[in-house]
Formats: sequence, structure tokens, C-alpha cells
Amino acid sequence: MNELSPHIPDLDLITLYSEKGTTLFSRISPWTKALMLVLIILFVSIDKSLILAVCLYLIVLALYRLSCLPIKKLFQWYMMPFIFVLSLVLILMWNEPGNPIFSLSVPYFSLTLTDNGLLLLLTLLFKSLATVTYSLFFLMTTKYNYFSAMIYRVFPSPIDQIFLMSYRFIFMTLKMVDSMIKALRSRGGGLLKSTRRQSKMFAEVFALTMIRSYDRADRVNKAMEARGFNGKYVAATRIPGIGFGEYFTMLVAATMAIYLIWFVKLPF
Amino acid sequence: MAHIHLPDGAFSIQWIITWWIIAIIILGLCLYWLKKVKKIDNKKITLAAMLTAASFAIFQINIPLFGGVHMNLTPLIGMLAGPAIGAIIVLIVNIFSAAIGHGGWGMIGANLLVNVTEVTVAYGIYKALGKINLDTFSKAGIGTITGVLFGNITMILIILISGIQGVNQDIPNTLYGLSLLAAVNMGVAIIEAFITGYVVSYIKRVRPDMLAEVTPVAATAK
Amino acid sequence: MTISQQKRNEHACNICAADANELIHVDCASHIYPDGSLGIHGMCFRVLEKEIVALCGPNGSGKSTLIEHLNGLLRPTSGSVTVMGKNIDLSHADIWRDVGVVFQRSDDQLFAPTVLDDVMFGPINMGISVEQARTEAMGALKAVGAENLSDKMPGYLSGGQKRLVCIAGVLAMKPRVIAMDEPTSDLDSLHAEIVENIILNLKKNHGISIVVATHDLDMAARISDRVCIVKDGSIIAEGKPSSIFYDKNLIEMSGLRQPKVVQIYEGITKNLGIVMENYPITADELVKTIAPMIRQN
Amino acid sequence: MTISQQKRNEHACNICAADANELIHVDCASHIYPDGSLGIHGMCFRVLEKEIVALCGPNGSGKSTLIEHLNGLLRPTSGSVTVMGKNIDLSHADIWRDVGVVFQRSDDQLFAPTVLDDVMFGPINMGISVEQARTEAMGALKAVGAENLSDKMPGYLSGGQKRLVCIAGVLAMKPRVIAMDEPTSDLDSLHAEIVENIILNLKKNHGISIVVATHDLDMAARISDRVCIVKDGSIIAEGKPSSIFYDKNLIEMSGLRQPKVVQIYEGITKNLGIVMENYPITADELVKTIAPMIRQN
Ligand SMILES: Nc1ncnc2c1ncn2[C@@H]1O[C@H](COP(=O)(O)OP(=O)(O)OP(=O)(O)O)[C@@H](O)[C@H]1O
Ligand SMILES: Nc1ncnc2c1ncn2[C@@H]1O[C@H](COP(=O)(O)OP(=O)(O)OP(=O)(O)O)[C@@H](O)[C@H]1O
Ligand SMILES: [Mg+2]
Ligand SMILES: [Mg+2]
Repeated sequence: MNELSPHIPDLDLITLYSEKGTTLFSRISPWTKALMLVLIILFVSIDKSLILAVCLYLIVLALYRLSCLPIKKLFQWYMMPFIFVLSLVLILMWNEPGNPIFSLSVPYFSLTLTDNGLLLLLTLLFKSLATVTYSLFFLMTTKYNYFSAMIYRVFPSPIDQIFLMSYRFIFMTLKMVDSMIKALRSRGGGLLKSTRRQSKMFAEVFALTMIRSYDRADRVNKAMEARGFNGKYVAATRIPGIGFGEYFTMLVAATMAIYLIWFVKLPF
Repeated sequence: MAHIHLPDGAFSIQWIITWWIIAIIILGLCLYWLKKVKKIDNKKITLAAMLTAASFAIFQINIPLFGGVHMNLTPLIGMLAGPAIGAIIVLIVNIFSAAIGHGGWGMIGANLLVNVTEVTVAYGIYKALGKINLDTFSKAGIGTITGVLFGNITMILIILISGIQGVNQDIPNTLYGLSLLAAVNMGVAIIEAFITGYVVSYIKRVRPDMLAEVTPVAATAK
Repeated sequence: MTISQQKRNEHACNICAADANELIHVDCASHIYPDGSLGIHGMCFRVLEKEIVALCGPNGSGKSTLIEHLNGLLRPTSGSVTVMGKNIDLSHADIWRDVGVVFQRSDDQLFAPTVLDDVMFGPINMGISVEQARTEAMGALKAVGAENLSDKMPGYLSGGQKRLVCIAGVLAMKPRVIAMDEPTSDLDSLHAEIVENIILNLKKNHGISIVVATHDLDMAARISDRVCIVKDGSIIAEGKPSSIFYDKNLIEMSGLRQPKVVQIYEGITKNLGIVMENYPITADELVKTIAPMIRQN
Repeated sequence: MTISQQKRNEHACNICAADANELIHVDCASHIYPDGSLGIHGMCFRVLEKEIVALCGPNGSGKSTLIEHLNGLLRPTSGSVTVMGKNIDLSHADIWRDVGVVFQRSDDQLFAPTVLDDVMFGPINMGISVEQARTEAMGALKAVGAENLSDKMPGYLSGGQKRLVCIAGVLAMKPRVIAMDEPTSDLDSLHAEIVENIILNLKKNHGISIVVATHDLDMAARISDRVCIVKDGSIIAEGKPSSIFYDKNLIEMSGLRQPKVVQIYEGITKNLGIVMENYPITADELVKTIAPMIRQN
């Protein structure tokens, strides 16, 4: 999807890796990876130490690397998570109680960055990067049909149906949007003109995306009814179960996490 | 979208669970209503899936204004799908977003509450303005601005209540910081309002039946 | 040359109503879309057992609208549609089991995350178990030569592969009739040939009747037993390909062009001022007709 | 029969580089999509002044990818593309003025609320006044015979009408080259003929060079001055339609089928065991070739 942004993960590329992957991580049970995701989220929510956050991040990064996934792309994709963390913390990190590192004062206004403020930023950043990296690792090592079967098992109807169908439709919609923007660019539409003209042009693209999604929903629904759709469809892929070794690894990981969080005193 | 997806690690575990529970209750109510009261049909399901995909795809478009803006058009979802299906749509969009690293998994509960507020308020305002003599562009624009405003307020409340892990400032200080954040958000909301206004008036012109949720009159008149 | 040129009167259909091996009978059906445009109008059409019927007509003539009537996706505003002796207005719930539809755009039909899920969708809706549905689905995929695609994501298939999977999805339900809407329009000639062969095969080996809507009169000439010319929402002529396609006035009046083979044969005979004796409609037949003319002279 | 069968070596292009009336020169360009699939590979291609070039190749051979390189929508991963003497990597901003693209799906191209707005979009982006843009747009609509559609909403047009509007939208920018991606695939034969005539007319009356990607070899034979056979991302053969399409091995090896006319002529000559003398490629030519054979015998 070259007309879209390079800093947003490209679903086609992700799917390519997940379909072609042959490393150990592509073979272990998707359920294991899902449970590990839960463990990681719990970990970053409970943990208060920067050191542990960095360690977790490095471990996840190593997993990512070991699965032969593209590192350069990963760093490009960090952009949005970075912005989200910064926009939240960049404002809150000032004037934290602690030892001042840096201070800025203009009339009526003073900003002080303390060690705790900086720590706050870094900790949240690493925690966030750890989960982001793990999510992408999960996506890029798990086959699409396993995901669909998991969605089918986990969510109640009709959420599962909407979810599954939208999972498929996203690819079609992205292609459609991509070609629309290409067509616009081929007539000189991609260049920055007036703000007003530019917003109008994008609004027209968005409106068309919506309208055509509507029409397409109509046609897809017809095609489904032609095959007897009665409000339920089944994702039938068999998902590999969790192996003994995988249970064991998770147990060890969980125990270690608990030990590190509650029984080890770290400087920060 | 309030344009901020709260990242994982921002809230402590108690609050993550709390917001999730509230979100699940709201979703449960929506599901109950859709199944028992509204009797959702197959077509609505397909349509919701399409809107989910469209909303996710639209977010991926980089608008080259002010160095790059992304739109999520959550208020528009409200106007097209109504609040109940809208809630399911934003849930799925949030899950997709979390999967590619935009917003935390643990934060889906909280993010969902913010989005549901936007969806519901935008829907309500647009519908309420239906009786007033106002052009579609303004109605949709006002709906969007108000929706995003309330979404922002919800977000500030959620952050104030749960607190960011590691932040030890007093409430006024935090509030001050968050208001700044909200102000930036409202700036983006103005672009979003303009765009949503255009989008809705385009749709109104070409496919008025798509706005049946908010203007039932137009649908029957067709 | 005998064309059963149907008069647009109400009794047109009653004549054929008695046919015993009739699978579908569309009796003077009209359909007006909500926005007032006329989809079909006074349409009389039938499908017999084990035949391939081609619907040929210009853009917007109502081919797709007719096809959607065949399995109850659309209901006629007036007139009636009878499938396997059942009126679709009265007992519509099961019509989709008897008549499968392959839509114009494959992308709209392939909605499931994987090819296998998609092909299993129909059988599961018929109420059989998941295991059995899987078997049916694999069988159908095999019948179209696409069994190796079963784990793939539909989005990543080529145009031709998508079309095969769509056909398999319908075939898996073992319908009596399959209607295909422009099955070869976006395919290259090799893939188009594959689809043509599948169509012929479905009739021959599975005993399925097939309705094909198409712009490609050459293809229609090659595969169909009967051609219906659709114009302005109704069938203005039907008959054997050889008789329909040699009626130049009829074809041009309908906003079409004769198949290449016919154009060439007519060109030659006209150029020489001789009378046509045969009516070749495929390239092979044309060669067989002309070669002796050159030789015998 | 002379086919300039290009060897896949790096110097293939240097030979033709000196051509003075060359508008576009694709020099050994390769494009790898982000997901690793090969769009084009070692592609050498050029467009001269006032010519119609047909790109023929099976599904997925890289025709659309090549077309998107012609006006800078895609950049080659390696190799280079030169348009009107300017390398698109260095000075890309204006390429879209010189080369217009009509996409495979009209729907993707028509985005404005009315036909006129849509056709005016290009001219306005070129920086001219709205009034002038309106004049240009109406002129372009007239050139394709669609001036009466100007107030309509694009969504409600028929397939053929949409295609005409797309062509007008490109024409309004007065490009030197127009590339069309399967312009007739979803059209009936009458509309296809209209589009064919517009293509011929654009070359004759406006002096525009046209690149047409198509599966329809019969159409390619009728309209093109030069045919390029695309396979696996590069051009494996190019030449006059009469020489390319009579090379059965080449065509079949590329995964295509010869045009109907050629199949018939070859069939006849083979059946009679005579040597081909002419190489007819349109129905008219075939008739003119065969009729005397029958008469003179
Ligand atoms: N959903 C719709 N709403 C309103 N009018 C429609 C709709 N679908 C088709 N029509 C109209 O009904 C008529 C018949 O259309 P239909 O799609 O059946 O033609 P077709 O023969 O399949 O054409 P094509 O060869 O282009 O596919 C046309 O005039 C068309 O504009
Ligand atoms: N956006 C994309 N991302 C990845 N691969 C692509 C993309 N577009 C095309 N390809 C691949 O590039 C190759 C060439 O595709 P292209 O669309 O150029 O072929 P084509 O000749 O136009 O085919 P068709 O006749 O079906 O239109 C194919 O293998 C295709 O799978
Ligand atoms: Mg049709
Ligand atoms: Mg193509």
C-alpha cells in the first residue's frame, strides 16, 4: 500500500511474513502466544521499574529478531506509538517532584524536568514499545486463518461475525483506497494546494470509501444469502493446541516475572 | 477518535480491569439491545463489518496537512451506524489498532469508553439537530466537534481518576497538563469536523439512504 | 434459420409451461428498482435440465437482474419465478440450495478469511456437520482444480484463481443450476479457457444446468446450447447459437456485434456473393466450412 | 516474419536510446513490491510519438505495474524511467501533466460529486482558472461524446459511460501520452467499439500516443501499431501485430491464445496444407485474404 503512510504497519507485509514464516515461533500454538500477550500486558501494568521494562523490551526484541522479521520496518512503525506516549507524557513529565535536571522559566511560567519526570517518560516508552513489538511479533508469526479461528472462538455473536468479515474486508478496502489515491495523484491531486482544497479532496475520498463500502456490503451480503447465510458463519481452521513445553515455558516466565516484580529491589 | 490512544503501561492494573469491566457492560447492553430489541439482520452485520474496515483504512491515510494528519472519523461512524453498532465497530477498530501498536491492549477498555462517547454524542447531536433548519455540513460539523469535545472530557476524567503510573503530581497540575493536551486535540477536531461535514454532505447528496440512522425521514422519502 | 422470436404478450410463457424437464421458469417477470429504474420487464425465461444457456445483451440490459431473480435474491415486482416447481414467493427459503450464483465480481463473493472457510460456507448453511462440509468443500475445490489453494487467503489469489474458488463455493452446495455473471470478463485467454472447460464439464459430468451472462458472444457461441438475447429488460430472441448469431439485424438492433467467426464467414460469403449453407459458430467449424470451399473450387 | 525479440541483457535499451521522437523510455526497470512480489523485472519499453502500443500478457504479468511507472505513480526499484527527456526520479512533480493514466476500474478514478467536477479536477491542479478549466473539461467531454453527462453523478452512470468520463478526465489535461489499463474489459461490444474509435481518434486528431494494456488480442490487433508481449514482468517480444500474433509458439508460451482471426487463418492454411502469404489480423483483412483464394481456385 505504497500510497499510505510508511510509518503505519503494512497489513500486506505483515500477512506475508505470517504466511511464509518457518521459524519455531511460527510453529508454536497461537494460544500460547495469546496467553503470553496477556502475561506481558499484566507485567507492564504492574511493573514500576525502568530496568525491568527495558529488560522486557530487549527480550521481546530478541524474539522478534529470532523470527527473522524486519527490524528496520519495526523502527519505522514505532513512530505512532512514540507519538502517543510523547503526547501523553511530554506534558505530564514536567514539574514532577524530584531532583531537577533542567529548568526553564519564562515570566508567569516555569518548567522543571526532574529525574522522576525523565524516568516516567522512559519507563512508559519502553513498556509501550515492548507490547507494540510483541503485538507485531504475534501478528507476523501467526497465520491469518489461525487468527480468524481464534476470533471465532473468543468473541460472542454477532461481534465475531463483524470482526471476521471486517478482517477480510480491510484488505479489500485498503486496496480500494490505495487505487483511489493513486488515481488522484495521477491527475496532480497529491500535491499540497490550499488547505481547504486539500481537505475537500480527502473528504471526497473518505465519502467515496464509505459509500463504496456500503455498496459492497450490499453485494457481499447478496452473495452470502445466495449461499444460505442465516446469520452465522463458521471459521473451521483447527488451531494447534498448547504443548507441554509451552505450558512449562509460560509457567517459568510467569514465576520469574512475579519474583522480579515483588522480590527484587531495583534502583529504578 | 480523540487522536490519542493510551499506550500499555500507562494505567495500573486495578484501573485497567475497572475500565474493561465498564466497557464490557456497555458492550453487553449494546448486544442485548441489538439482538432482542432491534433484531439486527444479516445485512446490518455485513454493513458493520464494511464500516469497520473503512474506518480502519481511512485512519491509514496520511493527509499532508501540517506535516501529516490521520483521521479516524469516529463521529462519522456514529452518524452512519448509530451508537449500538457503533460501539461494536469502535471495539474492533481498537483491537486492530492495538494489534499494530496504536494504543495498548490493556487500554482498549478505556479507549473504548472515549470512543463510545464520541460515537454517541455525535449521533445524538446530529439527530437532535435534524429538526432545526441547518445545512448538513453544519449539522455534521457541530456533531463532530461536540462528539470529540465530550470524548476529550471523558478521556481527561478517565486519566484523572486512574492516574498515570509514575506520575506523582497533584490534581491541578495534572489537570493543567491534560487540558493542554485536550486543546491540541480540539485543534485536530476542527479539521475532523470540516472533513466530516464534507463527507456527510457528499453522502447526503449521493446516497441519502446511508444516513437513515440519523434522518429516518430522508430514508422513507426516497 | 428459425428464431423463436417471442412476442411481448402475456401468453408467451404459457406455451412452454408444460415442459417436464424444466428447472426454472420465469413467467413474465418485471422488476423495478427502488429508485424507479427498470431492471427487467416482462421477462420470460426458462432453464431446462442439463443445458447451458447464454444470456447476451448490452450493458444495463438486465442480465444481472435476471440472474438475481433465479435464486430469490430479488423478487419480481410483477410476474412470477418458479424454481423446481416451487414458486419463489411462497417457498423461498430453500431456493438457494437449488440454484447457485457466481457473481460478476469475485471479490464480493469471497468474504471468508481462507479459501476453505469460504467454500465450506454454503455446505455448513445447508445444515451438515463441519467435517462433512470440509469433505464437500475439498471435493468442489478438486473439481475446479484448485485444491492446493485451500489454506490461502482469498485476497492474495490471482483473478483467475479467485474465479475458480467462487465456482467451487457454489459447486460445494451441489445445486441443480448454476448461474454465472460474466465469468470470464477479467480473465486472460488461458484462464478464460479453463473456466469454459469447467462450465462444459459441470454440465457433462455433474449434470448441472448452467446460465451464463456474458458480453463475449464468441464464448457464448462456443459453449451454449441456447442463446437468449436480452434487451431493455426482456428476452427479445432465443434459439440455437447458429441461428441467433447469424441474424445480423437482430444482433445489431440489440446493441451488440456478431461474434468474430460469424462476421468473417458472412464477410466471405458476401464478398463472393454466394449463399450461406452452413452456419459455423466456432473457429473450428469455420475452418471446416471454408477449407473445402477453397479446395473443391 | 521479423520479431525484435529482446534479449534480457543490460544493453537492450541502449540501442534505441538515441531515438529522437521518443516520449517515454523505460530502461531496464525492475519493481519489487514491499511484500516481495515482483511487479516488473528488467523491463525495457518505450513509447514513440503518435503511436498506439498494446501491452498484451496474461493475468499478473506486470502490465498494470508498468503503466503505473509511466507517470511516476510507482518508482522503479532499479533501472530508470525517462519521460519527455526527464528522469522521473529527478523531476517527478510534472510527469503527470505529460502522461495521463486511465485505470482498470473506472470507479477508482471517479471521485467527485459530478462528472464535470471530476473532469475539471486535472486542469485545476495544473493551475489554470476555474473558468478555463470548465472550458477544457467540456471540450474533453465533447471529444469522447459525453458532453450531455456533465451534470450527472458518476455513481449512476453505466459502465461504458464511466469509462468515457475517465478518458475525458485525462484528456482534459492535454497529455502527450495516455496509458489505458484494460479499457474495454467490462464493456459490451458496442461500447468497446466506441472506446476503440476514441483511441484511434486521439492518435489521429490530437497526436497523442496511447499505451493500451489488454487481454483482448483481437482488439490489440485492430488498433495497435506495435504490440509488446509482457510475461513475468518483462517484454519478451515486440513488433507489428501481424508478425507477433502469427508466432504461435511465442503467444502460447506467454500464456495467451492467438486472436480469433489468426486462429482461423492458420486453421484454414494448415487444413489445406498451403503456405501463408498474407498475415491478416482483422476480420476485414481476413475476408479480403480468403475470398480471392476461393474465387481464384
Ligand atoms: N441496485 C440498482 N439500483 C437501481 N438500478 C439498478 C440497480 N442495479 C441495476 N440497475 C438498473 O437496472 C438495469 C439493468 O441492470 P443490470 O445490472 O441487470 O444490467 P446488466 O445487463 O447486468 O449490465 P452489465 O452488462 O453492465 O453488467 C440498468 O438500467 C441498471 O441501471
Ligand atoms: N500492490 C501490490 N502488492 C504486491 N504485489 C502486487 C501488487 N500489485 C501487483 N502485484 C504483483 O505484481 C505482479 C504484476 O501485477 P500486475 O497487476 O502488474 O499484473 P497485470 O499484468 O496488470 O495483471 P492483470 O491482467 O490481472 O491486471 C503480480 O504478480 C502481482 O501479484
Ligand atoms: Mg451485469
Ligand atoms: Mg492489470
